Amino acid sequence: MTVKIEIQRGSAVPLSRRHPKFLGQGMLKGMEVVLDHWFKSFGPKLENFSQTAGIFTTEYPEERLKLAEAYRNLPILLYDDETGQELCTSCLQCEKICPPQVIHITQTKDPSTGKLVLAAAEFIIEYDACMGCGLCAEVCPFDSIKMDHHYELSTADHASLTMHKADLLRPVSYYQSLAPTFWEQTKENAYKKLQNTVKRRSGLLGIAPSMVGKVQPPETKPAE
Amino acid sequence: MEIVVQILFMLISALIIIAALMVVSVKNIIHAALWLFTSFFAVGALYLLLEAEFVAVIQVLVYVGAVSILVLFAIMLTRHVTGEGQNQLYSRWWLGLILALTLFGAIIVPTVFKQKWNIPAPTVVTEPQNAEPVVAGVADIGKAFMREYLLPFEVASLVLLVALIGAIVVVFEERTERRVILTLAESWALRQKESAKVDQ
Amino acid sequence: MIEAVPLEWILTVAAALFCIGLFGALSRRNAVGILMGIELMLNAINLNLVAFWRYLSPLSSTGPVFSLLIITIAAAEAAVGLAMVIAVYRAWQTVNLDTVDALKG
Amino acid sequence: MEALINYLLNTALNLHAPEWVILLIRHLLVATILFLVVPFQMLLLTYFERRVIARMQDRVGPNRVGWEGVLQPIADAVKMFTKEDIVPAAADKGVHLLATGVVVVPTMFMLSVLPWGPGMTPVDFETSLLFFFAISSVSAIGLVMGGWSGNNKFSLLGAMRAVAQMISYEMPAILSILALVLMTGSMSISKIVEAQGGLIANLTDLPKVPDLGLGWLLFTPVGFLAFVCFFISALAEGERTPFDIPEADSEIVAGYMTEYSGMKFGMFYLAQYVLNFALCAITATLFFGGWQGPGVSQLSAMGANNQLFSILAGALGVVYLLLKTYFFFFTMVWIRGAFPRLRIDQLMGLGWKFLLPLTLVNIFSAAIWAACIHWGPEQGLAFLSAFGPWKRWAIAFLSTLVINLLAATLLVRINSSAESSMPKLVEDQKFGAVTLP
Repeated sequence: MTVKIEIQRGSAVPLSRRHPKFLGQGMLKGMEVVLDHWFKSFGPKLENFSQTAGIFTTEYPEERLKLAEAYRNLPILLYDDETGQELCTSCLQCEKICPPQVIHITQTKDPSTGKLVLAAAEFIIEYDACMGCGLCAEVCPFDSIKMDHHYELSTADHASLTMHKADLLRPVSYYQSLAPTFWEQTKENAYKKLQNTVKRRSGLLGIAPSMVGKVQPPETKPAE
Repeated sequence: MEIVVQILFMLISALIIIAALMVVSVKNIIHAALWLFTSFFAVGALYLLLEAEFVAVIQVLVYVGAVSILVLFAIMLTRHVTGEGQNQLYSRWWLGLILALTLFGAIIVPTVFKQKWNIPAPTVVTEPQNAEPVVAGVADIGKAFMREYLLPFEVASLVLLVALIGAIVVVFEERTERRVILTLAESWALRQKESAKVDQ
Repeated sequence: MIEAVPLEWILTVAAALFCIGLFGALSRRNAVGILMGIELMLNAINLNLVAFWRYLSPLSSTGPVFSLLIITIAAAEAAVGLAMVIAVYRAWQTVNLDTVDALKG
Repeated sequence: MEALINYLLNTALNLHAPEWVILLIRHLLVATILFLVVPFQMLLLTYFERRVIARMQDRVGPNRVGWEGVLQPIADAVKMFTKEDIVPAAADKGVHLLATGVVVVPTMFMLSVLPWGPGMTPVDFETSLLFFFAISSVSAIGLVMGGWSGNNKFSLLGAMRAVAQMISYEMPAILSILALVLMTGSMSISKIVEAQGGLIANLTDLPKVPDLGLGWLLFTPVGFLAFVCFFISALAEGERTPFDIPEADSEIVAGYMTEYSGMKFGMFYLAQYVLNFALCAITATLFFGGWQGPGVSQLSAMGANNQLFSILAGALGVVYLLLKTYFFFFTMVWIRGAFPRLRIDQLMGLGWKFLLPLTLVNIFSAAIWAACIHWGPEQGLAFLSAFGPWKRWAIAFLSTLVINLLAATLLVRINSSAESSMPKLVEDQKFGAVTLP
């Protein structure tokens, strides 16, 4: 007779152990369970957690678990695939909110006019001190900073963990492949804002360095 | 072959004597105990050389396996008495030394130098397979215990029983209360029981 | 093969072992040390018995039987003796027998 | 083998070596082979145990070094060798070093009296069974030495636990073996193995059964009870779970091994695995016929004419022995996977209150067995010789079965009623949990 006892985290099910018919019956039963697991471990691998037998080990370098969409590791910057325009406008919100203060942004000035342009000239994140809290991605009004799923960052070269803008930039399609539903929700808003931003950029300013030469620079806006 | 056996004998007896000397002379009592087992083990090896297999095995089983462990336990249960740094001998230890040396002389001189041991000629090693065994084996010892030495055997078993009970009685320490450590399930059940009593 | 070794040699070793044990039993202060000396003496006697048996009457099993009985007694003695040592330690907090002299007149 | 060495030295090389040189070379050769077997077995056993226990816990186990991880133990050994050897400053250095040797050497001696195949016992003498257990108890001193010399409370506690456990479980182990000695009338391991030819009943009891090498002592009531008692004791002596109290790593770090590092730690590890191997092998040898198995005796009978067949018989015997040994090691791992660790009072209670009386009763029924099978008018039991061997065997089987069953039931009753003076756990109808009366 089993009775469920409700406790705080889930429920405990105490099993009724009837009186053993002979000495050592319970021990034999326990050994049987263990042997059963041993036999089943040669069978198919355990796929979901409702199964109770079968090997559940993920042999890491060859096999990887599928990461959840909301998984976040360290921040990256996005740019548009087609036009190569960065989403970042160097509004400095992320730099201000960053708890360990590892984000350093230099704003772009138009070389001809000397005015500020809505684009980052340099965008540095010190990955070695970043704690992956995701506040920068939360606060970014232009959906420019997103959290990456890439986690194999170990290196013997400490300096290489200071990521510059060129290291941080990823195309939007990359983020879309990581988190399609999230991107679906913000896509419209992000592109609208990007279009507004692009209007206030000129020439090659704000175009991801890897895309320079591959895309046409937007038409220079009419002089006012 | 003879010289090999002689060298072997020399080595084993040197080990016995040196180990025994260390037993009575080292300051650390645990080291003394360890030397004692070395001596026991070497005596066992000498028994093997004397073709007393069963006695040798029993020597290892009882002395090395049991008595030695008992001695070590006794030393470790009496803490702070490993005795390094303090004198391990009585102030009049030289009396004991003189007595021991005199006894050694008194034993050795008449037995080894005066007595002519009437030892039969060595038995020939190359014997036919089905010949009588040269020495008494385990089966003979067992038969002896069950026939002519039955009374000593029984008395020895009685002595062992008395020693067992005596040792327990001497060391037994009466505790004022016996503590039972309960498992989680047991204590939970106990608490349930007690609260039920209170409710009534 | 033991015929290569004369009986006197073994007797000498046994006598030396006995005397060393006697010295230990007489002059050690530590009760455990005294017990160890006694064990050495018992071993020496066993050695003598086995040696005599091997040289003089190897076909009878008297020698091993006697030495086995002695081993039994030695084990019993060790058990009781060490129990007493522990009892003494409990009462006196020492095992040096020259301080345990309550029965001295 | 002696003939071969004799031929090589005296005939081929013409050295006129005396007999003892040949004997010495022969023993040295055998010893070398045994010493090579030991580390190899240990490496194999560690790998085997880790893989099996991993599978039982739904893991994979080490599978990275080499094919399926077979080179893992070698990698571990390299790690052991290259580690720094740290000796505590307050340690007794000499004893600390010697302890490793005192622990390892006796376990190696244990392998020297095992019959590996028909006529393949390295050292065969009358009391080899007793020697096996006598020498195994020597390593207890090494444990105390190691535990005491480290000057560490954990190691001393571990050593005390280990020795108390070893001493108290040596009694049921040796007593359960004595029953077999009574049945077979020999204290030599090789003789006990040889007595186990046959089918269900062995050849000494029933000379007419076909010899398939399956007359294991396990198939008698006495042998079965002795096997159960002995295997439990073997688990305790080898410090295997559920009796791994001496090195309970969740309580006292690593027990007597706490103050050891590098290769010295490795030596303790080696000793433990070799001891386990030896215990498994002796279980297989005494109760499961050792090298006996279908075909071995036939092959060695053919070996009288052709040397090749006796070599084949030896190889087959070694294979049978190793298979049985590894089966028992698997059982040890299996038990480790299934049961939690005992408390020390439970351990002592099991040993002294249950196993010891049971083995004593078993010796009694072994005496009855021996009387039924072997005795006759000489011992004043003339009426027994009137029965045929089958009838005598049946009488022996039934009477010992009844005695052993009665003894076991009675002891279980006594032990469970002795528990009732302690707070007893009774099943609760409502919760199915336990309550105290």
